[in-house]
Amino acid sequence: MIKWQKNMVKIGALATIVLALAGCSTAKSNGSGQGNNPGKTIKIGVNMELSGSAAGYGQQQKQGIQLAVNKINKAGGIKVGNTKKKIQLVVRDNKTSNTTSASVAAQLVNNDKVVAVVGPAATNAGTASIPNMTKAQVPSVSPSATDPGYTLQKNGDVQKYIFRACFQNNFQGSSAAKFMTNNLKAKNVAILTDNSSDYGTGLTKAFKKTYTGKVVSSQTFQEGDKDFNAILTSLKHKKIDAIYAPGYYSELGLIIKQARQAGINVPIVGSDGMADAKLAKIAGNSNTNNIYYTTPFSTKSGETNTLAATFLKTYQAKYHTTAPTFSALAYDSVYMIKSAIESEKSANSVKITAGLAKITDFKGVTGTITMNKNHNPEKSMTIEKLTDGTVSQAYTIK
Amino acid sequence: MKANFKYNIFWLAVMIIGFVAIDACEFLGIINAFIENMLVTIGINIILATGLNLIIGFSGQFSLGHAGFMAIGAYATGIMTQTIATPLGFYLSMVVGIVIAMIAALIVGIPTLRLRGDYLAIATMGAAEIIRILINNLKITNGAAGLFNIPPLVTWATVYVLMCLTTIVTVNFIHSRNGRAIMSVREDEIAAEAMGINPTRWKLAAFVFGAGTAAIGGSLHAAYIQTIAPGDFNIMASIAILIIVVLGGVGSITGTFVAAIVLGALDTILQNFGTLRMIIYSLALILIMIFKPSGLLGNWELSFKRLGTHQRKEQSIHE
Amino acid sequence: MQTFGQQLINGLSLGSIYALLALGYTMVYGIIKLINFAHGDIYMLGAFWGYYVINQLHFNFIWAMLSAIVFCAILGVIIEYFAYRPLRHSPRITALITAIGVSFLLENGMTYLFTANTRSFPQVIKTVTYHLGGLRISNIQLLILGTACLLMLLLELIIKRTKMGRAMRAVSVDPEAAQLVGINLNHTISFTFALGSAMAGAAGVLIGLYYNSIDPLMGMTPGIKAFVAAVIGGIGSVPGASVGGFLIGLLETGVQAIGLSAYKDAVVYFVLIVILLVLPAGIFGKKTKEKV
Amino acid sequence: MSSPLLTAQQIVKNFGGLTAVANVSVHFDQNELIGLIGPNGAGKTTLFNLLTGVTPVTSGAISLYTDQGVQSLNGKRPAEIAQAGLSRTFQNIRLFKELSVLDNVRIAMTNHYQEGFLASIFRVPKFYRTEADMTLAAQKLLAIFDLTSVADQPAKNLPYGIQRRLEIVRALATKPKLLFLDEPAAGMNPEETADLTRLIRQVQHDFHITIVLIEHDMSLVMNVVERLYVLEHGALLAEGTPNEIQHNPAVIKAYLGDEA
Repeated sequence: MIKWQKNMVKIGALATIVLALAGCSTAKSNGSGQGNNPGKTIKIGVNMELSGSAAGYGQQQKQGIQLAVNKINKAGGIKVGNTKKKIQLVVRDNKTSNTTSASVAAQLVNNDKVVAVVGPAATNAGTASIPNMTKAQVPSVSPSATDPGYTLQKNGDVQKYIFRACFQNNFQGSSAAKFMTNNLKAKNVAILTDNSSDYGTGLTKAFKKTYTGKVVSSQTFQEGDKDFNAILTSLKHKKIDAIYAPGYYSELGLIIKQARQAGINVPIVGSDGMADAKLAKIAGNSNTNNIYYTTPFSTKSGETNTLAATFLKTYQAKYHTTAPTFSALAYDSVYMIKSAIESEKSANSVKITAGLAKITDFKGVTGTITMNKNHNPEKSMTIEKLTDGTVSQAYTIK
Repeated sequence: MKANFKYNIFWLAVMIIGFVAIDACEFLGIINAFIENMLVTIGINIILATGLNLIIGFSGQFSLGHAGFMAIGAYATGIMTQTIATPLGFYLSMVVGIVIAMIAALIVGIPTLRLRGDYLAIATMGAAEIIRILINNLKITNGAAGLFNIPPLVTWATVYVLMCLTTIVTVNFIHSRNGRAIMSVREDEIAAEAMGINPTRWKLAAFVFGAGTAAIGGSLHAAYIQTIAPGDFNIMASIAILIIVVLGGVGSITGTFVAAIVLGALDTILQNFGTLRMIIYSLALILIMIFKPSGLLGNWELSFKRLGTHQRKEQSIHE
Repeated sequence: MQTFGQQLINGLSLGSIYALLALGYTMVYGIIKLINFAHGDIYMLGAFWGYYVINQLHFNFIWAMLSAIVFCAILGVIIEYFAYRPLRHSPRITALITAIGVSFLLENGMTYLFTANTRSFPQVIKTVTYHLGGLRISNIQLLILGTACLLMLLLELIIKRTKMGRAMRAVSVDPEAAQLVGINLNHTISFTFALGSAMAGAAGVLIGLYYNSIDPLMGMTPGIKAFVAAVIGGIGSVPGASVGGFLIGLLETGVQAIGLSAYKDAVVYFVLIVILLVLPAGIFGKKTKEKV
Repeated sequence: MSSPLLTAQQIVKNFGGLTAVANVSVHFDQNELIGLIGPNGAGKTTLFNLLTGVTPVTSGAISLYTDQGVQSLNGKRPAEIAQAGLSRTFQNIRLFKELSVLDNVRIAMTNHYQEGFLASIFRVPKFYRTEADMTLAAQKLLAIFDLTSVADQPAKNLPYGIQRRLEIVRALATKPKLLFLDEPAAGMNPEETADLTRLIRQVQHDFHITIVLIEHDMSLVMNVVERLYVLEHGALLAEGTPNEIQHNPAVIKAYLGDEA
């Protein structure tokens, strides 16, 4: 028994050492705090969903990024002060996993020493990368993280190193609500939400907040669902003037198809996740009537925006399809970084961050962008109408 | 007793040396945020897989719902540390997570644990999915958007210490009357029952214990990654933990360690292969299973006791 | 009433899809007790095969389907030969992990080769919607329903009436004893995989045509649901798989019809657990009691 | 006569339409050695299963006489019945194959050494003491039956005869009042059977327990038992001393009919 007590003392001593060491590791300060600097080239990281459930969207964004980088490099690179430096892309797959996204972010900023990151596509993967981006003082621009809180800290302050190129949900959701009341005169609507990510649920929340008419029915679906007949049949005999369905084109295409086949012909309004030529391909052109969606990027905008026109043309030439919104947003993300480097005359990551925060009247494919204090781009929104599978009309919303 | 104590000190020394080594590497800059991320992921996976190995390897119950209990721990931490953003708050939330996960395991386990083999697997998978869908539709969990900006209350050291603690507790549990009773149920339920061992009770004990450790893993995950969403805890997440257990060797805690480290390192290295990463990963998985069907270590266990068998004789003489 | 009738049609048509997939699961499980996780991915490959032969080689629907059946059957045999056969005497959990590995490989291999983008399936049969007293049903829904029933009968016949079917039943009861009476184990198991995968191939083309949308991950969710269907029906039983499939289809439809779409999967899993508690071997499963 | 230990009154077991055990009444007394014989399919093992709770009885009463009075075993789970003092071996050996011989015995002692969950997890000194006591008791038991040399081996590695012996040791480790042995000599050669005969006598003598034995080997049965029950087609055919049974015409008829 006495021996046992003696040993207890020994354990106690060891435990004290362990705790002291633990303290030592946490007390260690975190580097000098100057961010990453470029070498011969400007290294830009891509933290993207290239496999897993969001891979379809991630791959489209990667295409947009590559298009932008090729174009910049062909013109000699980015002007940093007096020299021109080419961009070197470091593309890494985060598997649509939040844990991996954090790891990819750490690798990009610590090992690859990139000066800026484009991505991730989804809000959750994005927020998982924030701690590592912030620690290394490297900015990231997400082409499609739409949660209003994405660029904000818990106390409401802005996340210093986090930017996005897309609209946040509140703006799109409330715009859709206003549009449905004012333009479509819809008094009774049904809502069909993609319930598998923040995107659909966030838009629905914002929509419900603004919409003044009556929400007759609010139903949800999951990403990967293919059969919506049950929900649509239950809506058929309800008196509804329109359907608000925030989600992505893969599911929305099927909803449109099955709704029209079931004889539901009311307008269906969605969000920029629908803005893809594949929507009409999946739904079938003859079914794609009376479809509206909010989008920052109109394929019609080529008529007024020359940048968009060239983008659409080069994209078509390279990938043989009409450029989807995700590619356009990712394309703009790269150019926003370029613009920040040029205005700050430095490709140091902290400087780029400052440059990104100061972006004003940046001419992009998805519109003229001004970064507001919460790192959300302010740009005009378009609502497109599809008739027989093609854009027949575009409404601009300020 | 003296001999037992010697082994315990030995293990303690191993743990301290491990800690000091990581700490030194961190201090010297050999371990940067990226490697640390990998190590923490491995540590959390070890906690999760050790608990699952107890259920699958030692009690012989095929559970496919581990991620559901992990989710409970993660959300307990995610929600509670929003208001109590202190280390104490974290530990409190972890305890709450463990308790809720254990209660959930009781509710799930009491009816389902009488099922056998694959039927149990599919039932536990269903239960975990029900947990995830509830989280996906609740207000307090912020639905599909999940929780982010969770305060960073966990360092690699916390994960390391908790990994050691859960492993010690689990191994102690296995190497006791309790563990033997659990293994007897795995070996032969009817015979165990004839020896006065209530199979349902012991299966449930292992299941609930495993759920508790899963909750610990979940809490650490939430506080380290600082972002959680229902999608993190789907069927594929349960399968990822199962893969570690089977790859290491069902019934070998040492194997779980080895597999978690091998897979963690593999996953990190494959990060350099872009879109090929998952293809290489799946090929590696198939090949390891074909050439090492009983896992990397089978049911072999690292034991200092066995390394010094002469000491065992000495011990029995003393007794 | 009309809505109810329409929902019944919706449920049956969704159920026929699950049933088609569950048949393949149940056969493979019945014979080597392996949860063939890759089954859903073989279905995906069947759909992609249909997509390519119709688009590139301009096959008509019948040929596309037949060739997909042959393609998937061969694929199933190959997968069994390389990935599962070496593990026949290993713990079953090892084979399960290998099956998961094969599933990952097929999903990610296809993502790598053909990108993760959703594709629209060529509409080789024009959708015609029939109106029957206010109810709508399309020719493709009828086609799927018909095929599911036909394949089920065919399977039942093969298993109950042919020599190979007898061999399959023998192997499923006792592989060792079956070998002793001169049954070639390898051939029988290969045949089972061919048959199961062929059904997945047929399902791939049919469902691709019906929904007009295919992608490399399309097999994941239906695969798991179909497995649940097979378990509910009593895994190993052909009629059980069909009944399970239809049950899940009707259940999902019913839950969505009453406005609980957010909980549709939760309800399915809940019913699964309840059924297993009442009937531990599923609806048509045989109860086995251990002899003491 | 000594006082009764276990009685079964008019127990019936139906499987579907089939009556496996019909109206059987038996009583086993303190420190008695009883044989249960009968042709194959007579319902001997089923009777064991009914008495040990593996299968529930359709009707009838099973009562255990303890110091605290009479206790009904109807509807009790096998584990509870085992804890009440009934232990058994199995016709087709059911050892914990992957576990060591020592562990097989220690598992059977589970209910007699309360360690406490927390004590085992935190390895307080009490845990080591209990564990040492338990191991010592198990080792003593193994020594009595000459199994010390194989204590660390997995049970599956033992030869058949030793496995049978280990099963008996394991059953004894639960400290039973009544031990059921289901064909302990099955598959043994005459020499091993002779050993077993000695063993059973020794167990009864050293442990002061009641032993009920199902056996086909008549030399063994007639040698060791004090009293016999004969079952046929699920019903009790005869009861008596070995001598009485050997001269019972009904039994002779049943056996000759069976073996002819």
